[in-house]
Amino acid sequence: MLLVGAVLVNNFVLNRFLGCCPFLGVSKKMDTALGMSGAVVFVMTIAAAVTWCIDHWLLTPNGLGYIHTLAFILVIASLVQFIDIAMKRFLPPLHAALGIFLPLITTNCAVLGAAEINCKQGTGFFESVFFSFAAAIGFGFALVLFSGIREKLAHADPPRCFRGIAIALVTGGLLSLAFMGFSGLVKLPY
Amino acid sequence: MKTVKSQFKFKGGVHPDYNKELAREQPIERLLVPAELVISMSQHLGAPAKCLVKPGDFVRRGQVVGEKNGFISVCVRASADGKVKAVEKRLGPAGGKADAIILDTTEKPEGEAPAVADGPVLPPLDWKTASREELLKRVEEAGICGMGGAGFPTNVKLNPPPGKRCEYLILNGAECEPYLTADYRLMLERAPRIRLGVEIMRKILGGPAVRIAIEANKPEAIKAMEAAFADIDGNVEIVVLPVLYPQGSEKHQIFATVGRVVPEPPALPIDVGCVVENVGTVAAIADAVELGEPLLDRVTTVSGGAVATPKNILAPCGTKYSDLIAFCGGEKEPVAKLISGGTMMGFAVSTAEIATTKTTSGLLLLPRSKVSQYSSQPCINCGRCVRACPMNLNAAEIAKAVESNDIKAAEDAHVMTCIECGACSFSCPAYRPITQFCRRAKNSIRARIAAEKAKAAAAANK
Amino acid sequence: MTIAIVCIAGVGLVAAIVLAIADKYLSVKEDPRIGMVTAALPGANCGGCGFPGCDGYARALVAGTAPNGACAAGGDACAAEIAKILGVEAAATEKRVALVKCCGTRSEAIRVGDYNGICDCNVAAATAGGDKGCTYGCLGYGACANVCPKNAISIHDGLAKVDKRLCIGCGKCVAICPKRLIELVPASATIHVLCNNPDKGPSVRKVCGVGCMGCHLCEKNSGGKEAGHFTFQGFLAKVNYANPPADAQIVAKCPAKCMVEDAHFESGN
Amino acid sequence: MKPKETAEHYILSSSPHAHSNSSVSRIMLDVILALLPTTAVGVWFFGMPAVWTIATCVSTCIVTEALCRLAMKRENTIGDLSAIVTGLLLALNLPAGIPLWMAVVGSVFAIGVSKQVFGGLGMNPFNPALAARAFMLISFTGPMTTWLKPLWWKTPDAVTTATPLAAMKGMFAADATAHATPHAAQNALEQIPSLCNLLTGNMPGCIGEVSAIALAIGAAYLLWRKVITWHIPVAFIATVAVYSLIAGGAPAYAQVLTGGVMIGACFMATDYVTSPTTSKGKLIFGFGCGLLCMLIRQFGSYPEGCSFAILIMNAVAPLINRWTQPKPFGAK
Repeated sequence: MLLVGAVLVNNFVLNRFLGCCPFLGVSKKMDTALGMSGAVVFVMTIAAAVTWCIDHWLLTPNGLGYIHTLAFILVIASLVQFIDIAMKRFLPPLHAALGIFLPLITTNCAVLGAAEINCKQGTGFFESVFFSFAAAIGFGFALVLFSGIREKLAHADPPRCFRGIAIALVTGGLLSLAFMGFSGLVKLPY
Repeated sequence: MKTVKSQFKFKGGVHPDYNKELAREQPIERLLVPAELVISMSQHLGAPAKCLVKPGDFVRRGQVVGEKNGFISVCVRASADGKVKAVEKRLGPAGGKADAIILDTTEKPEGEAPAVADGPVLPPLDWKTASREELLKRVEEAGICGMGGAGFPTNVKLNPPPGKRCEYLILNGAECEPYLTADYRLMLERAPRIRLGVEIMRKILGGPAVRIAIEANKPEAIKAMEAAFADIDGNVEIVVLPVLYPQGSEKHQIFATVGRVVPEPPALPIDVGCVVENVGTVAAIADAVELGEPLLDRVTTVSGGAVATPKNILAPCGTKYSDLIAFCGGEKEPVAKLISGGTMMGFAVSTAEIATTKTTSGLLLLPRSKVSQYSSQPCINCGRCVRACPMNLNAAEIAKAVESNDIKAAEDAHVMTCIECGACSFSCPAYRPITQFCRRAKNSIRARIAAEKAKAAAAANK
Repeated sequence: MTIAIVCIAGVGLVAAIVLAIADKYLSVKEDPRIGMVTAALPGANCGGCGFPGCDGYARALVAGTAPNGACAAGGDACAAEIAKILGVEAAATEKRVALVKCCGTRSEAIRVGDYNGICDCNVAAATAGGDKGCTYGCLGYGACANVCPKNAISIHDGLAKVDKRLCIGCGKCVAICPKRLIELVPASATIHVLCNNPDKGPSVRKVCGVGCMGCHLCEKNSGGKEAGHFTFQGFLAKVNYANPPADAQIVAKCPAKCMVEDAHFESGN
Repeated sequence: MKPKETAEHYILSSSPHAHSNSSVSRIMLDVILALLPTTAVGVWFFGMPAVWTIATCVSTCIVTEALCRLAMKRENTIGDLSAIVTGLLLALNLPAGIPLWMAVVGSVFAIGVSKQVFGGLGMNPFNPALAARAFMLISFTGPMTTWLKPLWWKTPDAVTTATPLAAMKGMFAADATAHATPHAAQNALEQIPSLCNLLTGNMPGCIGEVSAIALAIGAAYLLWRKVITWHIPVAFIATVAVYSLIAGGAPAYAQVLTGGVMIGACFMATDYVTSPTTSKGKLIFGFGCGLLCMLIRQFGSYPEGCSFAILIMNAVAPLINRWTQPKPFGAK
């Protein structure tokens, strides 16, 4: 239920409008979209685990809830860097597939957003990780869907002033309109 | 010998208006040698022949004027006596330029009696006693290539590479192209010749089973072939194919007759044990062996709504279209499109000064009312081309990819398997030139592969 | 407040240390030149060079599988810098630009058919040899303009024209033209023969009002055969770009009007 | 001096030189013809308001199409009749009594935002009529769910009424708690029109979605003309039926015959541009539409999920297309 809720109903991109930058940036080709989705799922899940630990054991005990955004940015940024290096060393094939997307995720607001939502809701560790994982799947799902449409749009011939990102935004809007249909499908606690 | 119905139906295909009634009842007529012949060195698939004569030379009917130039190539013989006026690059029907001999047939070779029109050129062979090699050599000497349209050198086809055996010899009498009736008339009028050709080819190929494929809309041809083959021994069947374009395509005919599927290029029919030959080619082989008559003339259907009297004409190779049209009484109404071949796969040409070749099965003069114009409307994704494609390709995707210059995507969509039958463009409600898009993709992929090969060769030389 | 600063600083410090250790012990050794070349490239990741991004091109350059100078965005300066890094000389050649050797506009060259199909020279040429009477001439369906990475080619009055200032001499148009009538010529050359038809004068005249007839007048006017400013292929004059003619007077004297001074269309913007 | 040219040229084009004579405008005309019975029934049941809505949508679509093409400086495409189809489909998906200015806004959205912005017919990723309907449903929720009562509807005193869909939605829940409140389930069942009314369309709803028989006649015509294939409608309707059998609630026939399922399956989901091309893809597409439609009906916050389901599947169509590419003849 949580999975369906996070993937379809409260889709990060289409309902919360988080992570719009990669949504528009890397959705031109299906292959890159798949790579990006993989990278997001990977990073978001790990980031959720790490940020939960930081929040739960370091910030909250010290009454520092108000600076968690700052802390998370720092942690996520260095985490991505670390994953990048480690992956290059130990999992070269995976790095070849996801590598160029990793630096892009450093500043992905979806990752930060998931961490924020988790700590706001005060959910448990596994629930947080799972929610982040599901949200990332939802992000990836939207990204892949969108890239499919954009590949199709590559053959379209819109008026000159709408070419490129403008038409992508219109499409994104319509896609989000379609996803409105899911509203109420699953009642999430948040 | 028995007649059976085809048990295999391929996916896709279309039903164009056949319009065969225009020329179907016209017996084959012989055209007298016109005053000028244009004999191209590139009448077949593969390397053009090497021209052996120069302006001012006199040539005799049947004399070799173009030498076989490579493995996939055949020789070219003069179709009539005459004097070489010039040797120059001439436009062929397919749009390419090749060396051609301009022959003035009003000037005969000096000091000799005028040649007999149908005199033997090569010594006749007794096929029963001649060896396989002798017969193969004769097919090669006679300059025979596939007369259905592609013009693949027949001696190459009849000589499978080592390790491959021909199990089925398939005779292509489908003639699924609209308007054309040349093969049909040939089957009616020269059935015994075709039978003789089959027996010779059977000997060359080591006794394969024979399948004669004819579309169901030609009952007389089926009857004529049944009569001619009635007393033949061995595994011979006439397979009646359902009326469906492109039943005459090699791959689809193999599937329809024996149920075998030729894999994607570069696989050839011989890889599944089949050799397909057009009925015209078979008759030409019989002539070449029994009469010693090389391939010098062929039957061409002149038809279409704008010609005065549609006819099936036996004309020397190299006859200009204008001579054929004049023989049919000229134009009945203004011609909007002149097509060499049939309407589905033929070539539109810009002038009637182009000459016939060994592969010219038809010449169509279409009036304005029969010509549909292509447009640049967008694809509406209706999927008719996908359903029509006999090769089961996603033609719409390929066309869209090529339109936005994405040749790579077209290649990924298997555009190289396309046989350019035209079923997609035929069925497109938006009148998009889908076949031409495929052709464009294939051309640029071939060019790229050739460039890569050249680069690799250059690198190897360094 | 102090705790906050300490915490953040602590987290940052830990992260930094971990990263530093990771970088030292986990990083994969690469040819350092790859990084240097990547830095020298513009970093636009335009893909114009045919490689996936600047990084891909840099790797190919270092591996020696790609020619230097394929980066149109970076231009000569970039090529020179890369040459310095790789320790090879940038090929010191004169700038070459594409020249379309045809001046048979719609008003001068006849058409022999109404072409109906895709707007692309290669397929148009495969359809009965094209709709232009002269089978050597420019069809004007823009295959060259489509492949030009710099948009230097445009179609005017049924003819492709190259803007000399935009052309980078990559030769893509030369390869794509089905009539093989585009040639790379030195940018400094100003006198050109804009014809590609080697046929005899009368047959050229039948299809085009401005086709070269091979009358050799240009050769005579520029000092005769010995001067060597022109070569002939059939009945077609060709400028010898190794030794180009300098006297612009011969242009006016060309009876076929297929000779021009500075054929390069300049778009003015 | 230009040499002399022959006056008449032959036309040069690549093969084939024959054509099946089908055309885009003929296909669109077939769709319009197929929608006529439905339109007639809608007008018969809902009277003049329906006529006004249809006329407004169709004319606004045509005008918008013409203006867009004019603004884009492109060839006018009214002749392909696709704007009329969009206008008609949108009108048939609206309640009869909707304020006309809303119909105008919806039509402009359909043609302007969801079709011409992408370059016109063939380029739009979403069905224009459905996108406009979804847009209107979200923007004007009230008027979009205020149903005019058809003639002969059994509650003669009210001008407007609820659709059977709302009742059926309750039945999913009612079914689950049937033991506790058998009375409520019985009540809900009574809200569903009789099978006869369901088939003829004598029930509240959008102008065009009420009469199953008229829609079936139109669909049969399209199938006979080979404008559509059976895959999408059959997969769609079968999924809806099977789902409602499994999930319980209202009877399967009622789920199929009410709301937008019939018009959606036969006319909206079969829109060429926004559905997959291959047979396999079409089956998947139809299945997805049916499943999403029922999910939204059962769990979603909107009573009707048909248009949203098709819109979402429109978005998935490129993916389906990509993964159901036909295998070439002879390929391994």
